[in-house]
Amino acid sequence: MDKTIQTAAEAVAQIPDGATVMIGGFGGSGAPVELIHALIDQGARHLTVVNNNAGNGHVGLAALIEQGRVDRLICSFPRSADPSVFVEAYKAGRIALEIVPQGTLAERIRAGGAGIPAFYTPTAYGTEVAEGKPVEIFEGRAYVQERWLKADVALIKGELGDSHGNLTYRMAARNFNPVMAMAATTTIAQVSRLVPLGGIDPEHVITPGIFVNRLVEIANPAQEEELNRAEAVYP
Amino acid sequence: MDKTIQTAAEAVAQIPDGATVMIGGFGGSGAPVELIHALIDQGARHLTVVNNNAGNGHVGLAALIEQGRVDRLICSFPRSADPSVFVEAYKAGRIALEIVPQGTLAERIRAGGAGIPAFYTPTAYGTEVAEGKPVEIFEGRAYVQERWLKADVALIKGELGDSHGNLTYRMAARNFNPVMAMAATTTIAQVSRLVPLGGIDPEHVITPGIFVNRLVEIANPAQEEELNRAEAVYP
Amino acid sequence: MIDISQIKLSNAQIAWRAAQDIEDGAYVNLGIGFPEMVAQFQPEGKQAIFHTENGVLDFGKAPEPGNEDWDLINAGKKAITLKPGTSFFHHADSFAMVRGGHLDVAILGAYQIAQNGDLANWSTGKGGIPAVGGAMDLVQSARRIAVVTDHVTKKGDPKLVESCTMPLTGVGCVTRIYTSLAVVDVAEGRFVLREKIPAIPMDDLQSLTGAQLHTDGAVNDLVCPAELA
Amino acid sequence: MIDISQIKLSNAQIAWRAAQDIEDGAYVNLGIGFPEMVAQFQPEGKQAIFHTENGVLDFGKAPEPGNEDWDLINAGKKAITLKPGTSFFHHADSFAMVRGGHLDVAILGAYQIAQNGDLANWSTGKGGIPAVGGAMDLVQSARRIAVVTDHVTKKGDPKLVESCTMPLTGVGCVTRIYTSLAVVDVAEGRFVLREKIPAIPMDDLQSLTGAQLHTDGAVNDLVCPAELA
Repeated sequence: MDKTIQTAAEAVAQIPDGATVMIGGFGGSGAPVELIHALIDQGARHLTVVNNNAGNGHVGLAALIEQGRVDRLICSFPRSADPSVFVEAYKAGRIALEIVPQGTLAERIRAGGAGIPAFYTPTAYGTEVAEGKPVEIFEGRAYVQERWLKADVALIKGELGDSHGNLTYRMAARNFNPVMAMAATTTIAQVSRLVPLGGIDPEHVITPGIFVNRLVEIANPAQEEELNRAEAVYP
Repeated sequence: MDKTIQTAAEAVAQIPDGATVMIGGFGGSGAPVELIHALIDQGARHLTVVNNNAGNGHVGLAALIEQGRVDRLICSFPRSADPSVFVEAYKAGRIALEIVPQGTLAERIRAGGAGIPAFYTPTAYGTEVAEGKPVEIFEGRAYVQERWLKADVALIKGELGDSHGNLTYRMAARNFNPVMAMAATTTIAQVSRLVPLGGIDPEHVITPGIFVNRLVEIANPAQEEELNRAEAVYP
Repeated sequence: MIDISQIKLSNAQIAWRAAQDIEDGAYVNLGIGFPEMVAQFQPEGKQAIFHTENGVLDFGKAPEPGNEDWDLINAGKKAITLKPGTSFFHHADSFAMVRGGHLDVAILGAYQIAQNGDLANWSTGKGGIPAVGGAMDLVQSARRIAVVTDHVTKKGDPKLVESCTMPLTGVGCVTRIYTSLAVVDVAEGRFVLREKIPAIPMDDLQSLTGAQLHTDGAVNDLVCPAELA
Repeated sequence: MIDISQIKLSNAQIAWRAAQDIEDGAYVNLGIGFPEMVAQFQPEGKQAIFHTENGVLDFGKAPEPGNEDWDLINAGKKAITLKPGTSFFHHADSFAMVRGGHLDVAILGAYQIAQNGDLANWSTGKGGIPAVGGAMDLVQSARRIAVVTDHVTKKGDPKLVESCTMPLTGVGCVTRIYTSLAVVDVAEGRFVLREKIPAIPMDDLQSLTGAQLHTDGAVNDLVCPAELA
């Protein structure tokens, strides 16, 4: 069994039009920039994207939106240093937006991966974000029922990876990546370094290979923050 | 801030009669034997214990039950190589038993730690274990509503620990320990080795210190399986 | 009626047959006891990755006696070993793998299996101390739920039945049954016979089965290595 | 009416005052922007441990410019640093800390706070693009929810109000408000004035507040280090 793929282009080749795609990262940290760019090259359209943010500058998720490929975005915080691509698309009505509180977003994704179709949270009770959602009282306190969130594909960024798909992450670049890996039918990881099987201590594996379908080594991956400081544009 | 305590006796001194106590471990692996024995010495009675099993032989949880200190046990699998202590107490009506499927038990504990008062699971739907529980249909499939499980105290066993309570575990001794650490008002950890703050790589911390209130070093901790092979009895 | 004690498959042969269906690269959970034996017969060239619900994925075989580390065990509390690719995780993550549908196959034992796929394998319902473990989680969530079992009870009663009389582990969950006499699928509320051992006449097999055995295409011979008998 | 622009506390002074209430050993989350400033004023001898919802606990100060590692950032996407005791975890675990009530204090900014503790701080409700981030999770779950804010808006309208007119972030959640003029608790549906700056007369403070200010015992002088002005 070897889940490694040679190129980012091959790794994303099967993603169809209309797919729901989770994309890891919090701002630029942990964003799988090379996989996103490969998806731009690949051409799939009418995507629903799940990400904490809405892209920054003109690379990564912002570039995918700029190319008109995202019909709908599910996120918690569509702001950044330069959110102009998303703002323009949103104001022109080219992209739909579902705002989800950040912890609820993370938990809905984990629930998708963990086979929990719904759960209750105190978050957003009494706010417009919870309008229309079932409310239940437990021990005198009101909670909102939230539903799981699953995806056809997750694009994630790891640090080390082995041929079975075991992964580690790098510092705060971990963020949404491990839970998204659980919640997608097909999880595609880019890793900074492929190591031989056994090259990751069993105690240090963060995402066990069962959650990963394909992985590709992208040595020295781009850091979105640095691309933006250099005013990079993709493609 | 220093959460370390000198002795197991001091670590468990405050546990009151009637407390709900989660005890980590799966069979003997990960069972905090020294903390349980300190709790036996300490004398608290009428405890509700949450553990995957029901003790084995005459040490650890079995010894706590044998001393008549556990009124109620919440577990998934009250069987072991030598379950005679539990079996006798149960048949004599001295201990109440709530059987919870193992995955539901783990998820209820996690929910307690994560502020999720209830969730839905396919597990046990249509079985007597789910009788009386709310059922809801999501996307055509029936799910059972399960409630969070919290405790006054969690007794857990780690491998390395630092003064802020950051913990690692040893192999399959991890099991229920990290989720129980999240779900108790007071989490008390025994660790095989205290290390200086910074002695655990931030990437390798399994239980961040926020979930741990007190920890005590027990070098060369007893392994329940070995105690039982030696036919040990406590006290 | 033929005396099945002379012709029925051994547990090792049943386990061998179940192992033949495990796909290359499959993630597999084996129940405590008899089902654990399946791991010994994974065919050459097809790699299965084993999950144990106490938090280990991709583990190795039992260690030599005397080399056990009791912090490295499976759900049956038997010692296992590390191998390249092993990972550890906590119980909630372990059952996220289960409940989230990430396992390809779970193989369990059974007291009774109903033709609609209901499984009873956790309690005889006759008193005693109930103990469910992870079975109720596994049977509702793995992609394929296979059972390995004798075809009949020790008393000779059918284990494949119209509807279970013992407490259920899960409803409509079993997809394939490997017995000491046959391989039977559960399909659309019916038992569909796929294979039977050549030595048993069809009528006898039916009379040892508590519900109608249907066929859907050929019934193949169930032939297992004789050295496992 | 007194001209408050001359007497009101600076943001640094408000942050300093909020920091004085953080207990030794407290786990603290600071909102993006102004609340982040609180970390600079933690009193000597009282150690606070900071949590950032993107998955870091017990982190250090900002690095020197040029030494940023953009994989090591806080929720405001600003670079932070490691220190002994730091740990990393994923987003679901991070919000398990939040939602599970493991944080002692969260300190946030506000557009409006109602006397019942309702908070509006995520959307002006005037169009524009909504962005809630982690605020709705934090305000329902940390043990204490403190707000740091100017006492009035830039236009001079009260921020402490009878009931919020802007979209809510959370209901009945705020426990203490540190403003540019006063320290106000929310207790049993009322604003209770604890401290005010000596320079403002009580009547003027009330007129700049959109709901009744109650007292419950002494109102202390709110005095902050002058060098932070």
